[in-house]
Amino acid sequence: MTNLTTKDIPRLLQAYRQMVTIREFEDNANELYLTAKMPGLTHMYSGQEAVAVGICEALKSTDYITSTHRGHGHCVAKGANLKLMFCELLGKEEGYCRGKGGSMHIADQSNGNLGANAIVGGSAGIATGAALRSKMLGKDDVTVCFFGDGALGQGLLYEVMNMAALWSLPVIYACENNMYGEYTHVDEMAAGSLTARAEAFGIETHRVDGQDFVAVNALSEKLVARAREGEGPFFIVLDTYRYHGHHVGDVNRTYYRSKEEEQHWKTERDPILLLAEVLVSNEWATQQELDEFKAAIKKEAADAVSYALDAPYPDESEVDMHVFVD
Amino acid sequence: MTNLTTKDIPRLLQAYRQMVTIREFEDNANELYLTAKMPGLTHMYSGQEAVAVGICEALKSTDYITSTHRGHGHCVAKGANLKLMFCELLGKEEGYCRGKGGSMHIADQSNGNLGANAIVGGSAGIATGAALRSKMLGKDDVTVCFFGDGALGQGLLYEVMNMAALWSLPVIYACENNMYGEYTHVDEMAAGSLTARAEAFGIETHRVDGQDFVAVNALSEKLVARAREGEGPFFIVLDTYRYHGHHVGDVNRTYYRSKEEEQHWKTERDPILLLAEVLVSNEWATQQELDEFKAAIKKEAADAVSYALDAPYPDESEVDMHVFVD
Amino acid sequence: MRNITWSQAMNEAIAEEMRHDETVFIMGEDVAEAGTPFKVTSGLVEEFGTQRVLDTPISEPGFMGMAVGASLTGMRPIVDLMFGDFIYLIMDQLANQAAKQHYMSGGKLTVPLVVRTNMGATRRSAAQHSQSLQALVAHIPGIKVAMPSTPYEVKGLMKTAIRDNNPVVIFEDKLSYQMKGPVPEEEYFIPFGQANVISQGTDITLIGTSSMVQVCEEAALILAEKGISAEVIDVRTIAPLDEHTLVESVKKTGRAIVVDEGHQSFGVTSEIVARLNEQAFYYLDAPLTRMGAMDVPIPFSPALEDLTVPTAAGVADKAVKLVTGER
Amino acid sequence: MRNITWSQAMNEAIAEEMRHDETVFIMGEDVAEAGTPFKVTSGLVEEFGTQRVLDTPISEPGFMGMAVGASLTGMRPIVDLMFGDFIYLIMDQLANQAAKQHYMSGGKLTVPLVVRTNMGATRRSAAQHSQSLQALVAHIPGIKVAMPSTPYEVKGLMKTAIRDNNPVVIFEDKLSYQMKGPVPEEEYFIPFGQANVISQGTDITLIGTSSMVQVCEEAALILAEKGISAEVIDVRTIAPLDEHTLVESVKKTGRAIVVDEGHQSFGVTSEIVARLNEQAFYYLDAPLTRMGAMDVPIPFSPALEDLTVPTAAGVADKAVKLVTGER
Ligand SMILES: Cc1ncc(C[n+]2csc(CCOP(=O)(O)OP(=O)(O)O)c2C)c(N)n1
Ligand SMILES: Cc1ncc(C[n+]2csc(CCOP(=O)(O)OP(=O)(O)O)c2C)c(N)n1
Ligand SMILES: [Mg+2]
Ligand SMILES: [Mg+2]
Repeated sequence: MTNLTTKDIPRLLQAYRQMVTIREFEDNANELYLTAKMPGLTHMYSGQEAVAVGICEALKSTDYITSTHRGHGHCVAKGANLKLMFCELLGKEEGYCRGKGGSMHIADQSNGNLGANAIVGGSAGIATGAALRSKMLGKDDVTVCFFGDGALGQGLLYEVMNMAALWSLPVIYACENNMYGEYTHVDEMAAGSLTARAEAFGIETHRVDGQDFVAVNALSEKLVARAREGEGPFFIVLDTYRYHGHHVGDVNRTYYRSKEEEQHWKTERDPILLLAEVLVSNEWATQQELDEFKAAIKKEAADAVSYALDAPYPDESEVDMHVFVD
Repeated sequence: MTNLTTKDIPRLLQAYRQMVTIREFEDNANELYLTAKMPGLTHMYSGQEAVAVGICEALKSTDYITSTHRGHGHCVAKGANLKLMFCELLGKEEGYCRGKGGSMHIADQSNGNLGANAIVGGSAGIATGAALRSKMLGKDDVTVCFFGDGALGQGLLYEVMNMAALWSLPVIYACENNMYGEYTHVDEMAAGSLTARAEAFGIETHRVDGQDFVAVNALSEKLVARAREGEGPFFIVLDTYRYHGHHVGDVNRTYYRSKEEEQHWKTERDPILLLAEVLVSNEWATQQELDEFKAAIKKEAADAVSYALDAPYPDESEVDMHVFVD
Repeated sequence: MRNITWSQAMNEAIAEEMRHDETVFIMGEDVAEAGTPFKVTSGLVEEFGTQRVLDTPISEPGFMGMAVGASLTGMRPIVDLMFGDFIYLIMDQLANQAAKQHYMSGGKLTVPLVVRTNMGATRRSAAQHSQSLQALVAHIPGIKVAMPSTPYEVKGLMKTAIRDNNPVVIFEDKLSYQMKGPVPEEEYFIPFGQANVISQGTDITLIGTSSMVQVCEEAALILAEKGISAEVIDVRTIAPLDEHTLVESVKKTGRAIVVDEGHQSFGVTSEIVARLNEQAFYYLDAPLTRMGAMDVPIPFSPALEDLTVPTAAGVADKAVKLVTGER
Repeated sequence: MRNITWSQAMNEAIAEEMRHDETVFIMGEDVAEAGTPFKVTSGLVEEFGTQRVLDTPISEPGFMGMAVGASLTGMRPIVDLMFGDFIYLIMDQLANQAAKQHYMSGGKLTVPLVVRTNMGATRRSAAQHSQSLQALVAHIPGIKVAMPSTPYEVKGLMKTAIRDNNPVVIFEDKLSYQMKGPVPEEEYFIPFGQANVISQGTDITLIGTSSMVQVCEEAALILAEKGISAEVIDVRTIAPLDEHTLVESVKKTGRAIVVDEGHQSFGVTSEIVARLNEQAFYYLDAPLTRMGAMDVPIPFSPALEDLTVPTAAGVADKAVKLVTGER
C-alpha cells in the first residue's frame, strides 16, 4: 500500500469531494428519472466513483478522456459543472450539448472530456486518435480511454491497442470491470485473461482494486507521468461494482446477481466509505467534517437540479442547426 | 522431428502431388495473367504450399475450410478440380461459381471449401460459425480458418476467437505468416506477440515451420483429432513465404524486401524441395520418379488451362440470376 | 380473434419456427435469461435451452459473421441486434459476406439467416439509439427487408423471414413492442413483396412503412373529415418492393405521399417516389411527395426530437395542399 | 494549361494542403513507401516523413476511429481507404461517431476529416472490390460526399474537402487514376454544392456523377448526331446537392436522365429523381428516368460485368425514347 502523509490531505479531501459529488449527482439523476422528470434512459455510475476520480485526479484539464454510456462519473471527475450537466440530462439549452446529446453523449470539451458514447467500445478509436495527435504535435497530453468489461467484446479495441503499441502512444486504457455487461457476468462474455488481451500487443498492464481511491490514484499518477514521457500505452483493469441496475429501469436483478453480492459491495467495499475511513482513522478529518462536506455537496446538487428544471429548452429552430459547421 | 516410417510413403507422395499441383496451378495462372488471358487480378500461393497441404491432408472432405484472397492453394489442397478452377479464374460458366466469383471468391462446397474472401480477415466469422454449427448439431466436423499475418489487424478475429474459446468450438485458426501484408513487413503491422493474441483468450497456440510439410501435417493431425473431441479451438502460426509479389502486378519489390531474402527462401526453404529431399534421402522415391510425377501434373494443369480457355462464358441472361435463391 | 402484444407475436413466431426446424436458433446479447432488454425473447431459453438461445458477448460483427458461417453450413440463425443503429457495425458481414454469397458462388451457397433489429425515434434515446436505417440495407442487392406495422404483421413476416433461404433484415419500431393487436391462433405466413391496401380511397394515396403506416391511417382520418378520400397502403417489405400495388393505386388517385421514418434524403421515400414517377407519370395530378425523418442526427431533447419525425397532422396538411392544388 | 493525371492531381492536392497546414496528415494501408497500390500518394512520405504519411495495419475500423479522435482534438486527418467496399467496415466510426459529433455536442465538437476512397466496376475485381457505395454515405446527415469526374475536379474538390470542417468522403472512380486532363498550376478550390453545367442543351438534361459524367457526355454526342440537344450536368457533390442547378435545367428541357454507378434501387439516382419530381413537376414532358448499376452483386466474369453498368449507348437510347415520346 502507498504510504500517505499529511501532505496528501488536500488531495484526499478533493477526491472525497469529487466522489461524493458523483454519488449525489447520480442519486438526483435517478430520482429525476423515477419521478418522470428526466427523459430517455440513463446508467448510474454509483459504486464506481474511485475509478473515475482516482484516474482523473491524476490528469490535467488539458489531458483528454473518452467516456461511456455510464459516463456521468467521468464527466464530474474531469471537472464538469453540475448545472450544465443536469441541463444536458434534461435536454435544456444550457446543457453541455445544448440538450442535443443527453446522458449518453454528454461531452465537456473545456475540460478535455471528448464525450460519452452510446456505442459500447465506440470511443476506443477516438481516445487512441487523440493520443496520436499528442504524439504528432509533440505535446505531452495523455488520453485516458474509459470502458467497461463488456467493451472487451468489441474488435475495435484490439485494432487500436495494436496501433497504440506500435506507435507508443500516450494513451491509457482503463477497463472498468464491474463484472457485468447488462445482465450477463463477465465470465460468460470474456474467455481467458482480461489483462492478457492487452499484453498480447506488448502493452504493460496492471490490475487494481477499483474501490480504493488511494491505490487507483497512486497507480494512475505513475502511469500518467510515464505516458507523458512516451512510455505508453498502458492498460489497467479496475475491479469495481455498479450499485444500481444496468440502467435505471433494471430493477429485478436477482436472476443475474444476488442481493447478497450487492449488499457486500455496498457495505464492505464502498469507495466513499473506504476513503472516509482513511481520512478519519488518520485523524485528517472528523466524521462530522465529512458529513458537513457531504451536506454542502447535497445542497449544491439539489440547487443544480432546480436550476436545470427551470432552465429553458432549446428553441425549435435549433433542430436543424449543428448538422454541419461552416 | 516426427519419426517417419515406410507406412507414411503414400501420404507423403500424395502431399508431394498436391504441393506440385498447387505450384503448377499458380505458374499457369501467372502466365495466363501475364499474357492478358486472365482478367482481374490474382494473388499467387507459390511458396506456401506446405501450409495448405499440410493442414488439408489432415482433414476429411466433410470438414470445412475458409480461405483468403490468396486462396488457390487452399482450394486445390481441399480437393478441387483444376479444370473447374481455371474455368472460374477465367470467368467461364463451368467454373466453380459459374464465373461470377473469380479468383478472389472461388468456393468449392462439394469439398467443404466455404470460399476465398476479398475482405482481409472477412472469413474469421464464417469459419467460427461453421464450427458453431458442428457443435450445435453434435457433428464432429472441424473447420480451419486460413488467414494471413495481415489479417491479425482485423478486430473481427478477436471477437470470434473469444466466442470460439467461450464455447469450445472445433475451429483451428491457421495464421499463414508470410511476413508481409501487401508491401509492409509484419513487424510494422503487429505489435507484441502473434501467438499471445490467441493465448489471451485461453486458446492453445502453436508455431510451426510452414515450409516443412511433415511438421505441419503432424501438428495438424493432432489438433484436428483433438478438435473433433471437443478440445478446440486452436491457433497456429505457420511461418512461410510467398514467392511472387503481393499480387501478380507487384513486380518491383526491392523497396520492401530484398532479392537475397527471396532467393534464400526459394532455394533453402522451398517446401517442395524439402519434401522431395525427405522422400529421396529415405529412398522412398527417386528423383526421376518425382520428376515424372511432376511432368504428369504439368500436363494435367496444361490440359486444364486449354480446357478452360476453350470453355464458354456464361450467357448474358445469367447476370441477374442468383441474386436471390427461391 | 385474441389480442396480443407485438412482443408476444414476435416471440411466438420465433418459438414456432424453432419447434418446426431444429436448425433455427437465435443469438445475440442477453437474449436468453434476460429475454432481451425489451423482453421479447422471454421464455425461449426455458423451452429451447442455452444452445439454441445463445447469449453472446458484445461483439456484433463477430456474431453476425458466425451467423453467416452457420447458415452457409445448414443452420438458420436469427441474429438479434439490440438496436438498429448497430447495423453499421455488422455492415461488412451483412453486405460483403451474407448478401453476396449466393451470387458470388454462382448459386451454390445459400445464407438463410434473419437479422431482427429495430428502428424509430421519439424515445429520447438520442442520435446513436434512434436511427431507422432500412434504406442502407435495401440498397444492397441480395438482402430482403421487412418492415411490419402491426403484431399480426410482425408474426407473419417473421415466420416468412425464417423460412426464406436468403438473408432477411426485419426492422421493428421500438415503440411498437407493447402495441396490441389481433393475431390468429392458427399458423400463418405473410408473403414478401405484397403491399397491403389498408383502406381504399380516390383522391390521394398515402404510402407508409412500419409505424408510419399508423401515421398515414391517422392522416386519412383527418382527411376524411375534410372530405378528402385517401387510400392507405402498408408497404410491408421494401425489398422486394411491391411496385405493382403502389403504381396501380397512384394511377387511380393521381397523387401520393410516401412516409418512412428513415432520413428523407437518399432514403426509402426517394426510391418509392422514383419508381412511381417512372411507372405512373402519365397519371399524376400533382408532384409525388415524400416525408422522411429530417436530415439531422436525432436530437435528445424532447423539445426537438419530435420535430424530426413525420406526423399525421403534417401528412394531412401536405395531402390537403396536393389535393387542392395549393403550392 | 498542363495536362496531368488524376493521380498526380490528387497527389498535388494532398501535398499542397500538407504544406499549408501542419495538422493535415494522411493515414492508411501502404500509403507511405508503396504510395498506395494505385501509386497515388507516391513521394509524399519523402517530403513529409512517416509521421505524417502513416502506414497502418489492416485495421480500417481502428484507424478510422483514430482519425475521428485526432480530428476532434485539432488535427485534419485524411483517411486513405483502399477500396470503397471497405466503407462497410468503417460505417460505425463514420456514421455513429464522425457524422454526429458536431450535432450531438450542440456545435461544440468538430470533426474535420476526409476519407478518400474509390468506387466503380468493370475492372474484373468482383463483388467485394467493385462497389459504388456513395448512396449509403449520403444518406447519413452530417457527412459531405464529393464525386469528382476529372483530374481538375479531383484536385479542386479534394482541397476543399481538406479545408472543410466537417467529415467528407471523396469517391474516386478506380478507372480514372490514369486519366489525363488540364489542371492549372495556380492554386484553386472547387466549392461544394455547385453542379457544373458541362454543355447546354434544350431537349433533355443528362445528369451524371463521377465517371458517369463521361458516359453522359458521350451519350450527348450520340444524341447530337440524331439532332437531339442534350444538356449535360456534372453533379460534383451529392451532399450537399445543388438542387437549384439541376431543377433549373430540367425546367428548361422538360426531361432528364440521372446516371450514377451505384446500385439503382435506393441509390443516388432515386434521390435526384425524387427532388426533380418535387421541384420541376409542372415542367416535365416525360417521366424522370434513372440509370444506376444493376441491382446485382458485381459479377467477376467479363461476359457479365459490363452489363451491370450504364453505358453511353444505353443512355442515348433511353433519351431518344423520352424525347420522341416512344414508350
Ligand atoms: C455496440 C453496442 N452493443 C450493444 C450495446 C447495448 N449496451 C449498452 S451498455 C451494454 C453493456 C456494456 O457493458 P460494459 O461495457 O461492461 O459497461 P457497463 O454497463 O458495465 O458500465 C450494452 C450491451 C451498445 N450500446 N453498443
Ligand atoms: C479489409 C481489407 N483491407 C484491405 C484489403 C487490401 N488487401 C488485400 S490483401 C492485403 C494484404 C493481406 O495480407 P495478409 O493477410 O498477410 O495476406 P497475404 O497477402 O500475405 O497472403 C490487403 C491489405 C482487403 N482486401 N481487405
Ligand atoms: Mg460492465
Ligand atoms: Mg501476409
